[in-house]
Amino acid sequence: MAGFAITGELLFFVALAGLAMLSAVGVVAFNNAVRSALCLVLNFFVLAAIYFTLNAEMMGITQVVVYTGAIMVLFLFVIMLLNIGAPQLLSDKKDPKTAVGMTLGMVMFTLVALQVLPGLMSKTQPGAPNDYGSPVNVGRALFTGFVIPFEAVSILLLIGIVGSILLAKRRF
Amino acid sequence: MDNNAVWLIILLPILGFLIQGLAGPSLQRKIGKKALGVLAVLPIAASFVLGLMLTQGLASQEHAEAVIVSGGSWINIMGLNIPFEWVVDPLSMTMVLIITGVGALIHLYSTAYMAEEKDFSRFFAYLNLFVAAMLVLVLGNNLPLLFIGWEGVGLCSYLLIGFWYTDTANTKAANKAFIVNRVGDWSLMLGLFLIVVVISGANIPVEDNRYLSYDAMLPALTTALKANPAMATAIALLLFGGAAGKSAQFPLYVWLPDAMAGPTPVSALIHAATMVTSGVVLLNRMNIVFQLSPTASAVVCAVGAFTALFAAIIAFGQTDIKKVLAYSTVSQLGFMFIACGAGAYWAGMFHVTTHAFFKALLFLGAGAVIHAMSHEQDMRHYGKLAKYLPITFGTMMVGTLAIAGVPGLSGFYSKEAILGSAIANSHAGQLSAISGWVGLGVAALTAMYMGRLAMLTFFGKEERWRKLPVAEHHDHEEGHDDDHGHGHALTGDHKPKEVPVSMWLPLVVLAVLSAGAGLILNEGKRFEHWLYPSGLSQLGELKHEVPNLEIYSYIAAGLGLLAGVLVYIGGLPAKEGLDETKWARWRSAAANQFGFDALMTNLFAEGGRDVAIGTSSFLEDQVIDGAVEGSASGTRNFGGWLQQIQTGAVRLYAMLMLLGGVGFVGYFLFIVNRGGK
Amino acid sequence: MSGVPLAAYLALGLFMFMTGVVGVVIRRSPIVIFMCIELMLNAVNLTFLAFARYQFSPMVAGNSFREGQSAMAGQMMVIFVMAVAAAEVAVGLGIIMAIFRLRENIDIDEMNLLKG
Amino acid sequence: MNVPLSALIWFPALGALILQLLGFVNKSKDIKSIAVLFTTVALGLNLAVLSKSNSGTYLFQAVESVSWIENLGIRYLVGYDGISFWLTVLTTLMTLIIVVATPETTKNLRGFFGLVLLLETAMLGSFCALDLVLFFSFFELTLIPMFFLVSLWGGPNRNKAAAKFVIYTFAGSIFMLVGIVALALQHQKVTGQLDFSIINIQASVASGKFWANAIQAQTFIFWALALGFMVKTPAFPFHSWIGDTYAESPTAGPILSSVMVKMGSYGFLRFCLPLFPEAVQSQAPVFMAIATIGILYGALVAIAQTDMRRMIAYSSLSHMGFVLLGIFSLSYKGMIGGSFQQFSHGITTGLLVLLVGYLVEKHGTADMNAFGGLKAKMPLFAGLFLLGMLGSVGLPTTNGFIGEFLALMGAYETGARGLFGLSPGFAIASGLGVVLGAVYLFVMFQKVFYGPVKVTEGPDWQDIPVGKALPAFVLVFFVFVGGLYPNLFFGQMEASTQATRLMAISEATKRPSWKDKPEEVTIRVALEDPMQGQYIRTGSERLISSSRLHGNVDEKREIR
Repeated sequence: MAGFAITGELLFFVALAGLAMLSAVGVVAFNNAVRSALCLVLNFFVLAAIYFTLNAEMMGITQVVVYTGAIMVLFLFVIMLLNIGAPQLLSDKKDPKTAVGMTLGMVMFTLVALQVLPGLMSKTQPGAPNDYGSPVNVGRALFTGFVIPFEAVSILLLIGIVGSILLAKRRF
Repeated sequence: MDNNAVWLIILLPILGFLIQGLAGPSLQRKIGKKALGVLAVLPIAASFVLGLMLTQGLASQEHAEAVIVSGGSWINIMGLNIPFEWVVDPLSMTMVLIITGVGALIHLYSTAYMAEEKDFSRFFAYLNLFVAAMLVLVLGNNLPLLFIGWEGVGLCSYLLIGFWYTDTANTKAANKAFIVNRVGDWSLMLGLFLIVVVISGANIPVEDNRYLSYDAMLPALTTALKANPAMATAIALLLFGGAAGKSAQFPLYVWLPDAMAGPTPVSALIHAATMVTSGVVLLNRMNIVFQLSPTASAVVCAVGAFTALFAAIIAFGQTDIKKVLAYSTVSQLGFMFIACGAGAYWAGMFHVTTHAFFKALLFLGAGAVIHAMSHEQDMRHYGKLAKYLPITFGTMMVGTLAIAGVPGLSGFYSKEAILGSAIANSHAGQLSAISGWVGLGVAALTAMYMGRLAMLTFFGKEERWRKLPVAEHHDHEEGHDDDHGHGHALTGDHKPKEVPVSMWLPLVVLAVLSAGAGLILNEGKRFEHWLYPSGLSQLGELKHEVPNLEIYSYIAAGLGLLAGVLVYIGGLPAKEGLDETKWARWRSAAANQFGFDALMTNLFAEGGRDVAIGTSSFLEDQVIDGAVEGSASGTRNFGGWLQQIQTGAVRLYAMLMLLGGVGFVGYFLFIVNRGGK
Repeated sequence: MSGVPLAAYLALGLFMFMTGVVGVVIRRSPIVIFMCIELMLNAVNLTFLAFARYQFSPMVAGNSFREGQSAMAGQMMVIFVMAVAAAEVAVGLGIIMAIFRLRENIDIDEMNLLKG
Repeated sequence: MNVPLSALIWFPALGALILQLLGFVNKSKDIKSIAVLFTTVALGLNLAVLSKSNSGTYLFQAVESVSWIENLGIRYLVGYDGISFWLTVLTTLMTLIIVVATPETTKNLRGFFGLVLLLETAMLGSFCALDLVLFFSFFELTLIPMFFLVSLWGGPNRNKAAAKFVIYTFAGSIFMLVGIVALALQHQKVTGQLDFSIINIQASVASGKFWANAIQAQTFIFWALALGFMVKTPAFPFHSWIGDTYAESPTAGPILSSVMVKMGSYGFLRFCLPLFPEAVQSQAPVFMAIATIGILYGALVAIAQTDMRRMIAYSSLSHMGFVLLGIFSLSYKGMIGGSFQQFSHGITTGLLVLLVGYLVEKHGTADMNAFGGLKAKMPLFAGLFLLGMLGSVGLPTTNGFIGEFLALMGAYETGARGLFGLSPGFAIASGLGVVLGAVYLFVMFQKVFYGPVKVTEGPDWQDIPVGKALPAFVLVFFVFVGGLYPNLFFGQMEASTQATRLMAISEATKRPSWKDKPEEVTIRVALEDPMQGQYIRTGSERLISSSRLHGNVDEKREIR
């Protein structure tokens, strides 16, 4: 446990992590879809903050813009459109699947955590340079070494746009 | 005479076939049936003339030596060479003369007999092809060439029996002939194979790999078989199996009586004079093999004698004039095989020759009678025809007396030769002598049923067809183009007319030959010396001197004829055909071949078809295809069962995925990791 | 500079991921299931970034990566995941809309067109 | 003219492509003319390639080798020898016949001819491929066009027939693929080189090193390949696809199939015999039994059929039995007879199917009970049918006789000498198949052409026009050419057949090899019989005349 000490940073992280965990549980636990969505928004914000603690500024910004700004708005929009305010529509009946699913989830968590995490506890010092997440560096990487995947993703997005328009049209 | 003329002998009939077959229908329209008929007869006659000239050349030599005319190669691979090659020797030339001579007469006869037939050219095409195939059979210098002719005549016989193909019975008879013949061919083919195996297995050099050519094969085969007599028996029996099929020996004779469904000239040419004798030709060619195997010779004798007797008895039960002659043919063929079995191959050939004359005569005469009687073949409706058909009557009587063995006519000499050598020789052991004595009895029977035939047809107390109903309107003169003559039944008011000259001329010629040929050929053993100039010297001297045999023969022929005349002089015995007399049961049994044909039909035709249908519907459809279809439907069912898991509930899928994930992770983290440590 | 162990980030990622998985299994609303999928994707993103920051390895594969690029590769993956997620959400929500229009109901248990 | 072999192989496929692209040609008559042109050119190319053939050698000729998948040792390796010589001719000839005989009224003629041409390429490729993977690719490529030909242009049960054909054949091929891979791995094990070229593998086999420590494996790999070929041939009991395929295909189907089944028997000759000598020797009795059962069983089942095409299908089983019988007799006569029978079966079956197809086209049925007395109305048709039938029953002077005769003789000879554990019983029983062959064909002929005329109404009951009968005339011509002058065919086959035979039966180091130097190529004596431990000298062996060989001829070895 060398190099492991309770520092301010750690406390800050624990606070953020707790918030993220709570909001994640909230997404699953709330019966009302709107509440779930709001929990998810909170979760995304917190994650963006955590990205900043990892010095990945660019990613943090993108997280806010793309997820909370675009995707979550889309979610809320759909919820509104479908008028899923009526709780009976989406409220879940009690179901054995709930218990089984939760148990399995916990088993899986325990399994992986016990096996993977202990070995990595000692790793507290970052390896990457501090400015690795700056927009400059990310942009340079994106347009040099990763330009082909980047372009491929742009095509994917285009297809996604076309597809969603096609799906949204009333008559085919 | 250049021996290459032998090519012409074969090619002329083929040319005739091509003319008739390809251009026949249009020629028929342009130049008419008469001219077409001449075109059909000419090639055969020309071949006959050529054959005569070659024979002349051969006979002028002191010792007639076989000349081999070689042509191109047919099958030529490493280790086996089968060329097109023809042999000109006494045996082949004798057969050539019979085939083309009798053939030409029959062709001539047919031009009139078939004059009203629409498919005139088709008939002559088949007939010419038949002659060609027969010539290949006898002239070919190797067994595969013989086999070409062998199957070729089978094919022509099939086509000619089924000539009037709209009648299902005819075509079934044709099929039967072809298929039964094929059974014999199968045996012959195996014989061929065995010959090759025996020669090559004994390391005997064969000049130029001509393993199956007589001149190269026979010496080698003799050497090989002397070392291995068991093989001689095997080869001989296989060859005899082929001969029995073609020459209608028991039990493969069943096709011949049915083959009478064809036009009568066909019966004369194919089923009496030439094709059925090819078995005897084969045995003559391959006589060395039989000489080396007394066992096989004994079998040949026994089968020949049994067939002769069996067929003679059946002949008594027949009322169809052609069927009587058909069984008589089978019976006479039995005689020829007795001769071959006894080692007197020349006697067999002698009988082939005389039989060709008188049996062709009898068939053509029967054809004339049938022609005169509106295609009625049942002797029970004949009687007292002698006065209506004087020429037919006269010539047929010559034939009848010849086959009955009346001294001075040809049949007497050839039978005499057969019986004499069979009784005197011990080559085939006791069996040959027994066969000889049986043959003597059969000779008496022959005289008797031929007497019956003559009495029923030409003599008697009444003209029995007068009892038939009178036709409401008779239009005999319109011909029978469409119905092939079957539509005009014999009626009570029928007036038989003598046949035209082109039909009675062949009868007269054949009658002269039947009467005189025996005496001339037998003079000073001329025929034997012609066929076997040096004898079968290496195989021992042949005896055929039996004391008093001539007297026995006189008695047999005389008694037989007398019995036939006495029983049937009054025409049909009152009760013939009815089953009240003590003989009726026997007669109907004989008419049915003692159930043998029915047995064979049930066993092989019906039984075979049942087996085939059973195989097809059970083994093929249920078991073999069933296994395939079953595996297909089994897969489908298994898939259907698996399908039930696919509930379509997405969350269940997710759950199962999670379960799988847990299992997977658990397996790797605990089991594999542990194991690794 | 940081006293936070790598394991802490990974633990958070794992927890969020498992929460998402459980959500997918136990919820019936397709929209919520979608949200849970987003949750899982974000957990993965977090893991990527954590490794990018801590596991600085000089070389990844082949010669096409310059030193230090493994850190960039992690971020790149995150960007691509986000792009894919955006596309996925756009299409997925479109499908949900289409289904809703068709059936007036979006209970996932009643969608069993996949039933064999 | 020097035409590369690949030009021949790929030309039909190119033609198929061009035919699809010529969109402006719409009249079915024009489409047919173009297809006839392509197939004629293909036949011409074939003859041009073969005109350079050297009949004295058993080495592959016109060999082309291009690297294909280098890492795995797979090459595009094609060439021909005496065994594939006539099969390529059969392929191009029969394809031309099919295209000429296809009526212009066929729907979607363009697609139809495209598939036929594609199939031609696949078949030619199979007969010329010398790389196992390349062979397998062509072998499987035949399935695709055939599937669509049956399933789009077939009879009422076409879908089932097409699926059965493809799945059945494919199931057999799977084993073959396993065998091919195993063979290549064995080659790697022995020489360190992964190689699918049969020339290299056989060279290793000939030296005796290849199977030195893998006799067990040899039998297994042999059977894996043999299974694939048996399904294709078809050999009893893997034949049940053939009835459905013949009965439900368009007329072109069975004709193509009658060429395609040769890929099975060809596979035995090309791959099984040279590559698995010990296994072939030990399994020969099994295959002789299979062949004999196939001959008799096929004939027996054919007797019970009422559908003419189904009957011809089972007769194919019977006739291909003779091919197998000849090949596995491992005697020279038998093998050359079997090879010849391949060719003659293609011709006679093609002829019969063509004629039955004409009846089906006019009357929509091939049920023999629906017809009767056709001879009176259609004499020319009946005559052609009779000639085809005579070829099929193996009447002497037709090509059917030569093949059956030599195959039976070879089988009898090996059996009588007791080599390879064979007995003459196989040949004797198979001979009965010749008798049964006459039964079903003649009974069918009697039902359809003889007897009273059953149906007289309609304008269709007229004779086949001479123009339509033209393909049939060509085939009849070949029936008699094969029967009267078989040497024409034997000349090309002899060297390769004998070499293949010696590859299978000689002792390890005495085997000929496809890697022999051209100047050393000799064919040893015909009756040489290594199994007996001596060379039989009969004074009759004929070496292939030395003028036809490269260089000088070895004197025949003599052990006395």
